[in-house]
Amino acid sequence: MAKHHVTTTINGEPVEFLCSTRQTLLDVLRDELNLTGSKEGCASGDCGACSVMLDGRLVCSCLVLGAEAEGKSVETIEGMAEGDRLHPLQQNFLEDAALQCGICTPGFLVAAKALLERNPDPTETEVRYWLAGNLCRCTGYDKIIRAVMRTAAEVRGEAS
Amino acid sequence: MARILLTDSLSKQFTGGVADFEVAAPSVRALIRELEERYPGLGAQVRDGFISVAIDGDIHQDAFLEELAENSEVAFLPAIRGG
Amino acid sequence: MTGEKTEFKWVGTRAIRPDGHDKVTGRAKFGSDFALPGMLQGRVLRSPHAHARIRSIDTSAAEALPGVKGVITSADFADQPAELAAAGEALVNYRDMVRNVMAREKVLYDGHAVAAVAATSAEIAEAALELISVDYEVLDHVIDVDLAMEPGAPILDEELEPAGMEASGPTNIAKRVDFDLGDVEEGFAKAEVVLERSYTTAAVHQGYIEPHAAVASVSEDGQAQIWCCTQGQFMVRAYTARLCGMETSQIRVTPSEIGGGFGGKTVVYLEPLATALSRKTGRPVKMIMSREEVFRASGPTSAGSMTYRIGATRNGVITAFEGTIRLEAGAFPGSPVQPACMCAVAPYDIKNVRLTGYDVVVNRPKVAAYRAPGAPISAFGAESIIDELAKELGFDPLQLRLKNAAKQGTKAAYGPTFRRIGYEETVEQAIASEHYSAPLGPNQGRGVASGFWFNIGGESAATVNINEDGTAVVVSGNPDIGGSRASLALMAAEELGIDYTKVRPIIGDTSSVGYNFLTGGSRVTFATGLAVVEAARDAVRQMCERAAKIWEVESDGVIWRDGHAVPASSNVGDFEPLSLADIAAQSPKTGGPICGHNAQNVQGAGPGFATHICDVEVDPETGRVTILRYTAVQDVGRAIHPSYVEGQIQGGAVQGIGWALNEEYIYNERGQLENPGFLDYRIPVASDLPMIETVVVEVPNDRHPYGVRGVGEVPIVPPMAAVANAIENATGVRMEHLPMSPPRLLAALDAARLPEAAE
Amino acid sequence: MQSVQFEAPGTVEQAVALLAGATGDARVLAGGTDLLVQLRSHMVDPALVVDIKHIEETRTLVRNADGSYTIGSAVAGAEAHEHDRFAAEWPGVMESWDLIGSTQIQGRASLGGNLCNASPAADSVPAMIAAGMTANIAGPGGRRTVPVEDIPVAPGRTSLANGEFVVSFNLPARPAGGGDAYLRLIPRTEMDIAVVGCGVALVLDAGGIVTSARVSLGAVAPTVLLVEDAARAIVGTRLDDDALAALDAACQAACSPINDKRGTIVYRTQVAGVLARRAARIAAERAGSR
Repeated sequence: MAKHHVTTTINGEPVEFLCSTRQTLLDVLRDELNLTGSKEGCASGDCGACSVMLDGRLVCSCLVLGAEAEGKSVETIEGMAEGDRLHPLQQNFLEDAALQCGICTPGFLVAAKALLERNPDPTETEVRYWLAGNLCRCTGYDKIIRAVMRTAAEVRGEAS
Repeated sequence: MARILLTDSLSKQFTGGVADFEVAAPSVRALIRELEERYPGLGAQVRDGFISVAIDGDIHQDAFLEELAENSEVAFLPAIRGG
Repeated sequence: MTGEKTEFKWVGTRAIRPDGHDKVTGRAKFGSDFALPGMLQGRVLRSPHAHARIRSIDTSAAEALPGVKGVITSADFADQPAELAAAGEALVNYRDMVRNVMAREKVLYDGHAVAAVAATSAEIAEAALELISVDYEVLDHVIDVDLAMEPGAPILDEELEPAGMEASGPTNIAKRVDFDLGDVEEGFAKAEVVLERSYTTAAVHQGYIEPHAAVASVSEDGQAQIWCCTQGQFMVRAYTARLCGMETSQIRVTPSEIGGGFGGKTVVYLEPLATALSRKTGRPVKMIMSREEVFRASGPTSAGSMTYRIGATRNGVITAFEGTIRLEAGAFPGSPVQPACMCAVAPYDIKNVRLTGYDVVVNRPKVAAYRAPGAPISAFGAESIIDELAKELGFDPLQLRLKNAAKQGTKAAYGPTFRRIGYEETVEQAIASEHYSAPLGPNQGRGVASGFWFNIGGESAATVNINEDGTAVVVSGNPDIGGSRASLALMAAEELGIDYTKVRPIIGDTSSVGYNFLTGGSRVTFATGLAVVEAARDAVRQMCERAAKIWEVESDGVIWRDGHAVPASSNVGDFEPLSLADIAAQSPKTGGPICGHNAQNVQGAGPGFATHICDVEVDPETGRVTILRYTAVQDVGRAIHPSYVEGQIQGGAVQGIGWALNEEYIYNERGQLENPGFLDYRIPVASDLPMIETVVVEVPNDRHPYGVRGVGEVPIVPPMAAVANAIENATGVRMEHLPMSPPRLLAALDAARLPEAAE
Repeated sequence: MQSVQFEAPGTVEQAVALLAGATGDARVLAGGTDLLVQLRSHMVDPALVVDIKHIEETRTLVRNADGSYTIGSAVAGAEAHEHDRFAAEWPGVMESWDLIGSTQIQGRASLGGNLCNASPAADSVPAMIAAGMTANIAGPGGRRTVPVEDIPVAPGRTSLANGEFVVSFNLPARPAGGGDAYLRLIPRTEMDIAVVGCGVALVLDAGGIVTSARVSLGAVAPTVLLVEDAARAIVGTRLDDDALAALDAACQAACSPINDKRGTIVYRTQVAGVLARRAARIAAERAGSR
């Protein structure tokens, strides 16, 4: 059957693409738009490596059809830094060694950014539960949680 | 004389159960020749099999060219790799 | 070698990793991120049966589907003789390997590859798989190691000849190994307390977040390029060349960024298939495993079953240890049973030890290396029985370990005599920690356990190229799985005396750097690091020679200090120091490019030891366990990049916690894997855990210029017993089987509460 | 595997017409957190997918004048959280919804989807049943309203007729002295399917006596259960130890679970009683705190 013609905004830019019904937003981002920063770890919403913002809400892009993105705004890891300036979370992930292999990192960053935009002063428990849908097998999460907490404190203007 | 330690599996296969003995050899290469002489097959196994050699406690990936001190302890172990 | 320097400018700092920006912006290219023009998508048809004979395969309908460009089966791979090669921990046999990448006479596990398709889209390739018809004769299967050893068990390979033992007929036992130290009978005769226990552990998966992926492109002249996520590009090249009947020089393998491996990417699955499909279709072929395929068809580690006996005097001297360890190899021989035996009680000075191991084939995926292969399994039992012994003797469990600790001069159960090791230090630091004496609440308990891993060196090659502007490129050959580029660059910067940011570490493809053994065995910072240090020193030697030429003095009149060539003494002359940049700028006049190089088979990896402390709380009504607090103490030799050292320790500990509590392969009665996904294969999530406290002990390895020991594997060895010991401390119930999931623990708690009901 | 038609109608009538007119399997897409997994793993092979999120009625959560709620079937948990009173008035329903998957899933997963996926382990369903929720169904024959517990009939199967779908839910006004709670047992802290789930809603009088109760259990039978014996065990009591023991026993007696990868018969049965006791206590605390 004919493909769907979908008009969206991705990382602030107007984007049009064609997709079949079966293609997920993740498939579209990676295979059609060459935005490979969002990763496929499971294709079932269990690992969070494909996390993106869809109309301001954190979702797994593997659980959204490409066709559903019609008229919506999508933000991916590729839109997180502003020009050559990293987002504070990105900077602190680097400084705090909050990544080892790095495959889960884009998903964690997108999810953590969504958290801090809603809750600028999360407790450790809140950070851990918010990020429970993002699997990391390398770090044991310790340095990721610390980097998010430190960023929150910095953004609030508290000395870390 | 270097003190040679074999695993149980190697000693069963090649030395009739002798697992701890002494050999005069200035290097592992010479030791292998000596072992082959004394226990046919053992030298070849140590040279070509998947064997790690521990000389005075240090595990070598391949010790063929290593020199041996007068009282070196040489243990032959299954090859160690890892994840 | 150590002690040359104890003050460092770069080593020991927490520099930002060179590949970091690409990884926080999504720019880094991982296995499945690579694409080529005209690329086809490949998919694999996998067996739904645990054990079946393949009568025939008909691919004609699939081949006829529009968009399908090629189909391969085992007929596309020449058979291989039985010949051993090293792959991670396991020794692989090419006869087995060719059968594992594509089943021949039989399928041996649920998920075993039987055919593969390349098509113009993934949807077409998946549709084509449904059109391949395989005629199977389903056979009885066996999944469990103990059942597989019983007489009358279904036999996987009628021709299997067990090594190290006599067999009276067909068997699933591939090998028996024995390790003996002293005289165990005499040791038990001296013992005043003897305990005997049995333990089992479930098969668990490495659980890397990135599924396997490969792109292969074979040109008409037979040259192949492969891009893939792997722990060893040279391993991929060697195995693919062998299985596809190509010469090594014809294949160029470029490793992508790798999204975790933990040993699971030390073998090939997709690469030979993609290469064969590309050769057949004349187009590049990309293949990616789904998460389900990762679980069903890529290497977990063994399930294990063990029986131990331990004897000790009342004053706490362990006099004897005896054990039998049975490990599942999966469909083909090669479980890590040897290191399991060798590591079981390696932290202890026990004069009389006897360990027997069995390598057993079962209808599961062939095991692959997983972080300290074998050691976590055997240590779970050993560290549990030692805990029971401490209780029996009335000893503090760490004091009992300290009393029996292996140290310099101890003869290890696996043969050699230890040089300087740091085990005692880890126990002492654990005892001294605030954690160890912190109060506990109701239903809470504390457990400790220790662990050991050998660490390895191995073949390593590196080049340090000095650039004309005074910067340097370090080329080495190990995929960076957890920050190794940072540690290599730190050591190179230290040697060259230039800023860390002026050193750019690159991982070469198989055609641009000398051979490197794969990333595994905790070897990269140690062994490849040593090659990088030596290559940097080679570059420094060359730069001193260049300075000598510039100054018109003898080359031994120049030494290197803080990034500058300086006269060795005032006798040489009075010259202004020449910076690395000065020398580099003049290199065309003084002899051309400056390229330091080193290649060696690195020896002398220092053994690693760790001691962990774990606090748990047990819900007595549901059997759920919460990890309250966790401390890992480890001797790392020297931490080149402390953050990544801590990260390795934390990550290893958490993988062990998952292994302890919930991870397991669950099979149905037909031998099919029931939980091939992250939903029901339950790796720990962020909310399951506390912070993982680390105590880094530094007892330098004198075989490395900076004292490095391997770090990555030891931390997965202690956690399972630490958790089990903590549960026992909280509840009085001893868990002898992994995982200690809520249903299992509640059943054990109930049995203890109502002993009559359990009978 | 066939090609799939995708439609995103703007009205209930259009959706019904599409669903009723489909040749072959037609699937309703709300949050998609189950459907997309089933599509990807080839568990379903529909000819038509109807995205109902462009229908206003499925997307709104309103508190009516009488204190009751009308909840669109495609409203996501994260959206419900943003309502100023809903989570405070029906904490059990909200927490059951919150437990469906991760933050990412929360941005998508809907009550309608969780119910109509018809999993016996669906987290929100025991809480919805305990709260006495009903579903507003639209279909070719018009509209009807049925209790939530009447919709799932077997694992993966509902009582919805061809062309029907759930448009919205009715949640009664929280009674004076009412409280609800949902608890589930999972091996980890997040990201698992319930091994057992239990929803309790009850009303206390001024003297702390339970005057009415509804108890519902998930993952212990082919469908989520409304356990009337369990409610009877605590009505008229102050939730003393004897009443809780009777509640525990009634819940255990109602269980007919299976052994599977997530739990055993013995474990599920035993834990159903434990969770019922704990959920009842929490519901009573919430009722008493008003």
